[in-house]
Amino acid sequence: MAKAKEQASATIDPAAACAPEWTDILRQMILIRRFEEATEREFRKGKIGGYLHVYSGQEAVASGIITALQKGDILFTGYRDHAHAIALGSEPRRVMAELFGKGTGISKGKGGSMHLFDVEHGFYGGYGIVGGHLTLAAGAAYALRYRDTERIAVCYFGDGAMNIGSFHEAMNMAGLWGKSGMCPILFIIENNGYAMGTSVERHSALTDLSQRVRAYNIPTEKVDGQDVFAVRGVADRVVRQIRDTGKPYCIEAITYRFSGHGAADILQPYRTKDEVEQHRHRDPIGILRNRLGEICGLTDDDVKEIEDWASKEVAAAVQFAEESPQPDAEELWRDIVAEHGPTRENE
Amino acid sequence: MAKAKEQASATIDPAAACAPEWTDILRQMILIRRFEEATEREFRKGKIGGYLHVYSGQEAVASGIITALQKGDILFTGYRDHAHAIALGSEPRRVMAELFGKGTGISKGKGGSMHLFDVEHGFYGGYGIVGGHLTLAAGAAYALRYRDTERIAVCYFGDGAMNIGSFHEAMNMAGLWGKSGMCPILFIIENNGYAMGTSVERHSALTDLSQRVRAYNIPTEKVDGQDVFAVRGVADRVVRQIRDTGKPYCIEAITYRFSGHGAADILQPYRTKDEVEQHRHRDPIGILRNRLGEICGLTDDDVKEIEDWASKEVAAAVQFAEESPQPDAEELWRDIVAEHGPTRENE
Amino acid sequence: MAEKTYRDAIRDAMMEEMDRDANVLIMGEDIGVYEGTFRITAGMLKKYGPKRVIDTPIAEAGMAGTAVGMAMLGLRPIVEMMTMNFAIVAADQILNHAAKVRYFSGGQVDVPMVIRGPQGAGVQLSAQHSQTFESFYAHFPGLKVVAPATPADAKGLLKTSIRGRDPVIFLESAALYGMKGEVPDDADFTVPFGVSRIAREGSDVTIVSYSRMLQMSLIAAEKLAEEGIECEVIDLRTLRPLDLEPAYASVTKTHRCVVVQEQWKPFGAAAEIAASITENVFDELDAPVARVTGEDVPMPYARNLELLATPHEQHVIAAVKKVMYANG
Amino acid sequence: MAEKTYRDAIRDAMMEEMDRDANVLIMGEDIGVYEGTFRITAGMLKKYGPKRVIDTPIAEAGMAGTAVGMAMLGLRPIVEMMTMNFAIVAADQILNHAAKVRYFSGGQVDVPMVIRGPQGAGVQLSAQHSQTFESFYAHFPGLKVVAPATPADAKGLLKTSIRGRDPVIFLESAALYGMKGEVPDDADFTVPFGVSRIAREGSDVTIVSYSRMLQMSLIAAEKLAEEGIECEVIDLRTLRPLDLEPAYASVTKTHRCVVVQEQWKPFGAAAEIAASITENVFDELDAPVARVTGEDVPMPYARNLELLATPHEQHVIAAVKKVMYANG
Ligand SMILES: Cc1ncc(C[n+]2csc(CCOP(=O)(O)OP(=O)(O)O)c2C)c(N)n1
Ligand SMILES: Cc1ncc(C[n+]2csc(CCOP(=O)(O)OP(=O)(O)O)c2C)c(N)n1
Ligand SMILES: [Mg+2]
Ligand SMILES: [Mg+2]
Repeated sequence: MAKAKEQASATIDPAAACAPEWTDILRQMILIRRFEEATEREFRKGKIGGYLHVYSGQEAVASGIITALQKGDILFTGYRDHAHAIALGSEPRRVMAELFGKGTGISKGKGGSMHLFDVEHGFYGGYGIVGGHLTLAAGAAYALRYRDTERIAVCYFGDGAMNIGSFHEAMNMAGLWGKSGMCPILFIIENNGYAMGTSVERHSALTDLSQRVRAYNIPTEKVDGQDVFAVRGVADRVVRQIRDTGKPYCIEAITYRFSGHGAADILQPYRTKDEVEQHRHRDPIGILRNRLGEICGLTDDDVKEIEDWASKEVAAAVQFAEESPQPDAEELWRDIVAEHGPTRENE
Repeated sequence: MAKAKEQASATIDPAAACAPEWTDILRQMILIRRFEEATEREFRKGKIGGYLHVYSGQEAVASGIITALQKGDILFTGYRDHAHAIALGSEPRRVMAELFGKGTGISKGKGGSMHLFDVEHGFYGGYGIVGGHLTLAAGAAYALRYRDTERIAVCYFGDGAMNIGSFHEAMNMAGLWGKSGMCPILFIIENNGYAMGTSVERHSALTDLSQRVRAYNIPTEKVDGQDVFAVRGVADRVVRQIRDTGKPYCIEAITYRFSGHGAADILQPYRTKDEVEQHRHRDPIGILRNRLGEICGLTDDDVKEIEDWASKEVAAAVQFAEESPQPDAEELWRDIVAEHGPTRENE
Repeated sequence: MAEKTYRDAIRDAMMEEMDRDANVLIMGEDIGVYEGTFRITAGMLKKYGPKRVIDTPIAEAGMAGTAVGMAMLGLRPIVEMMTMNFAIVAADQILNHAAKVRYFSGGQVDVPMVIRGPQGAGVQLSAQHSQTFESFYAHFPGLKVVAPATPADAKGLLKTSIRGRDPVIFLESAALYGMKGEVPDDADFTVPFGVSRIAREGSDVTIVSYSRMLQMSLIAAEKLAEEGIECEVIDLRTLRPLDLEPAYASVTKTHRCVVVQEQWKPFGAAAEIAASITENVFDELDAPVARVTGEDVPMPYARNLELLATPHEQHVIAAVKKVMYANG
Repeated sequence: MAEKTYRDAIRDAMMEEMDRDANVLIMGEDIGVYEGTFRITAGMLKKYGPKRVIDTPIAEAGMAGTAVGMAMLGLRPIVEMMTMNFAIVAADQILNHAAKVRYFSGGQVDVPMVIRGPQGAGVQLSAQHSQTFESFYAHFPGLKVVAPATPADAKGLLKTSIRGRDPVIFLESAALYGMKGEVPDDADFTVPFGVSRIAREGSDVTIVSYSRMLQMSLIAAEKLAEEGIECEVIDLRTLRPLDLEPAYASVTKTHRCVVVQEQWKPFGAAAEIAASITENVFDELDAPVARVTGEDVPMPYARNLELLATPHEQHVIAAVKKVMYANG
């Protein structure tokens, strides 16, 4: 991590460290944390069904990258996708309504937790087959450049997704297309150390994951995924570079998931309580909060104000979801093929 | 190639260079060449159907490795598989009969050129889906060690096969299993510069193919695939190592295909006649023959004798194939599931 | 006999066969340390060790393909797919390799392997995690396709699968894992492939089904019995080989038939079953064979929509009345 | 009108659409420099350049998956599979992604893409290279499945596929590439999905088929006509959507029906067609719908066995006589 740390400080101008933006990022990360805590509560109450994968502990990886993007940029990720939607600007209440399976949800209640979509904010999903979305993202990046836009694509995936064939095919094609500047994409490895209950050491022959990406001629670097300053620092530089060159780049964010893999992962036989405790000392929200406290004089009251705001936001989201109607029965037959849906011009 | 060359001479004891074995290897390579020439003739005559992929120009890659194996070792490869069968000891006439679709063929005429099998000689096929056989080979290697045998598996594949997902999954699993000595397998990249009409530069983001294999924590080295001394030298060392450790190893053999990709590849718009000519100067048979001439006094008459023998062998094989009966109609219904076939004990 | 859940019956079958034959091993994602997302493999790593209980990376094609290679060399691998939805990633290894290598090798290899895992709608798993695959696999010669409806069949058919010499697609119903039933203790209890069973006798209408839909059909049959309609319910157990003789015999008696599946209707398993029954006992039929199926839509997440997308008892009841021309 | 081969009709459709819409592009293995193994794409790289005619690595999942992403962003990618057998490697990208993303996104994206390539038995291509996939894909809601039997339909249906907003599986018959037929020149000539056509009128027996088997059925029909048996031959053109109305109408006239497919019989397309016809016009049928299919075996290499494995005119003729109870 040392190397990553340096880079971080190297890339962040201390003066900028107190820009109001950082407080906004703290707000966002706290909002995401509160949101995820609420989803776990509502799942236990039976208000949320299916599979539920929360992001607690990894907030800096979403916020550090996504706040560095521009309007028009697009994002793909897996099923652990609530944070990405919120960071991109989706309304928390419509995300919560989606998890409640309500017609007011951002995917009309038809996708659920694993399939959040908000195209208007650049969120192209939300996929449940591990690694399946990487090829989609590479193709989307090609399309952005094919139309001579400045837009870029961002594709998040987990450490475990790196072992499936579609990861390999997507990476090689992105590397090839990048040679002619036709693949402006930022790949983000959310390396939280585990694929469900299988540690990186047990699922990856080569445990240095960025090293694996070099096999595709795609430049890569590691970053401390708990330090949003570090993540954002790398993102600012790399996003600019991708936009300029049309070539892919990969960031391996070393992070940790505080909750179970999914809501059903109670026992967590693959890790010790102690290990989780250790990592909680490096809570990305705590790290940012302390940094802003030390350098910029952020007070406990300021933080309290943010936390109250976040709690209210989330409570309102839950209430909205609760009170929203179920999807109309006709929705069952809509959106299967074009005829069933409203006609829409391709962008 | 320089590095590979050194290694070769480094690993081959000059004294051994004139062992009669080398003349046998020359015989084998000439036999394979004559055999492939015959298959191309018979294909044009319409005696051989389907797809036909010949090995001319790559003989040293099959002979240099396979002659280093022991009885009991097993081999998997793709559809360009005639040479491997012959080098493993399959009867040329039964291989030719298979290509003729006759009941005397090594796969009873049911597999054809792409699906040669000769389990008795350790040949486990013969597969038509690019890259599809790599996972099979990795599993077979696991099985060999699971039963505490000393046997190893060898898996050949082309440069183009490295871009498909099953390559990636097989390599990572082999790398993982190798950590506990449970995957005694030798991967051979037959890098002949092209996947059908697509050059390595155009199909692989990173053109240094061995470098790609390092992403799986599998040691790799390049060898001059036109120099059977070099190939055999590496093979002797590496095969021993795999047998001892139960860990995978990969050899990238730089070679060249003299004929078209398949019998239908007449125009070859992807390469110039001149390029092919250049490579013909490095004919693996010529290289071995000259070496034996210079160092061991092999005469033109000796070579003539070998060539006549090979031609006779191949002519006899063609005649045998020609005269063999078609498979019985009942064969259509045999070998679909076990009930339909003769009961056989698993080994 | 002992009361067992469908889940425990599957685990017992695997462990008994692993005790019996050292060539049997199991691999899958999170089946060892994690003990399985559905806990089917709980305790197995501890008992058999990592050489025989292999935690794999997320690589379904790798799992299925390495299993084919192991099987060709005489092992008897069991591959657990976390859910069968993920096995689509391994389709080439299953359909182009496992199913065909015996044939194109001219019979030089056996391929004794089992790919097993849960399929079907759960509760709000949405479109990528709620599919059923019996027709998908049963179309391919070289495979065997099993879909047990009871704990006893789950155990007996899985043991037959493991002891066999061919690739078997063993389709479990996640919704049945908790279901209890009598299971023979005999360590050599097996259920043969291609032998359908009469799950309920009746004289008015023949219902043909398998897996979870068989259980639902039995419930519907009980309700219909209260109205004086006696259904004969036939459990196919295996889709390939497919034994329809009992169905033909039953239809010869009832002259009416309903086929029940969870799959989408178009090109689903019920089409083959209905077409074969019609081909074979056309003159016995007093009404066209009716199909009860899931709705032809990707599975939605919202619970109200999901309930509309899946077949229920009332659909079976309505179909039975339809073939009796007894509707409304 | 002009005489064109099925091959040229496909190329014309693609080039006309690429001329018409800059969002249309094509990718595949060896379609550019090599000009395509079946030469469908000959000349396209030179005309449109590497940005629109993309030679890909051997990565079918990558091809299909990147196409989905391109389509979601408004391009109209055409993916050429060297043969559809290789598309099995991309099954997850097609079945779990292309077919479902519109639905689970709540209709936020269109997925205008075409996956096209040849399928079916050639001459001695053996088990991994001789398969047909219409029932495989047509089972999945969200896809459209096309199987043209003539050059005109190949062109008109492909143009409809490219102009549409959904993922289309366009199944070509390699055996028909050289077949000639009249093709309208009109650059806006298209053929709608879900509209079957009567390829031959007749009053005695209805034959339902598509793609190459439709052509074979027409030859059989001519031979039967010599014996005074007039068959009505219906070309389905698309399997999803599936338009059986003309078949129902025809059976109402002929009271006899034969369905012809190249696929393996179990769980093949003919099962759905036969089951639907029986469900809808049961009372009109004087005989059970008969199915003519390939033999239920992996395709053998040997020519004599291959000929035994595939359906031929005489099988259609025998089936027609069977449903007429005119055998032997
Ligand atoms: C192809 C496939 N196989 C298995 C699964 C089941 N599954 C869902 S998440 C997961 C673990 C993924 O781990 P990782 O990629 O590291 O992401 P993380 O959950 O840690 O964010 C698995 C095995 C799946 N969804 N898709
Ligand atoms: C999955 C798949 N895609 C495409 C093909 C068609 N195909 C057969 S051989 C080949 C080229 C393979 O090149 P390479 O791996 O370098 O082997 P080589 O032919 O050069 O020995 C292709 C594309 C196939 N058989 N399987
Ligand atoms: Mg992870
Ligand atoms: Mg090659």
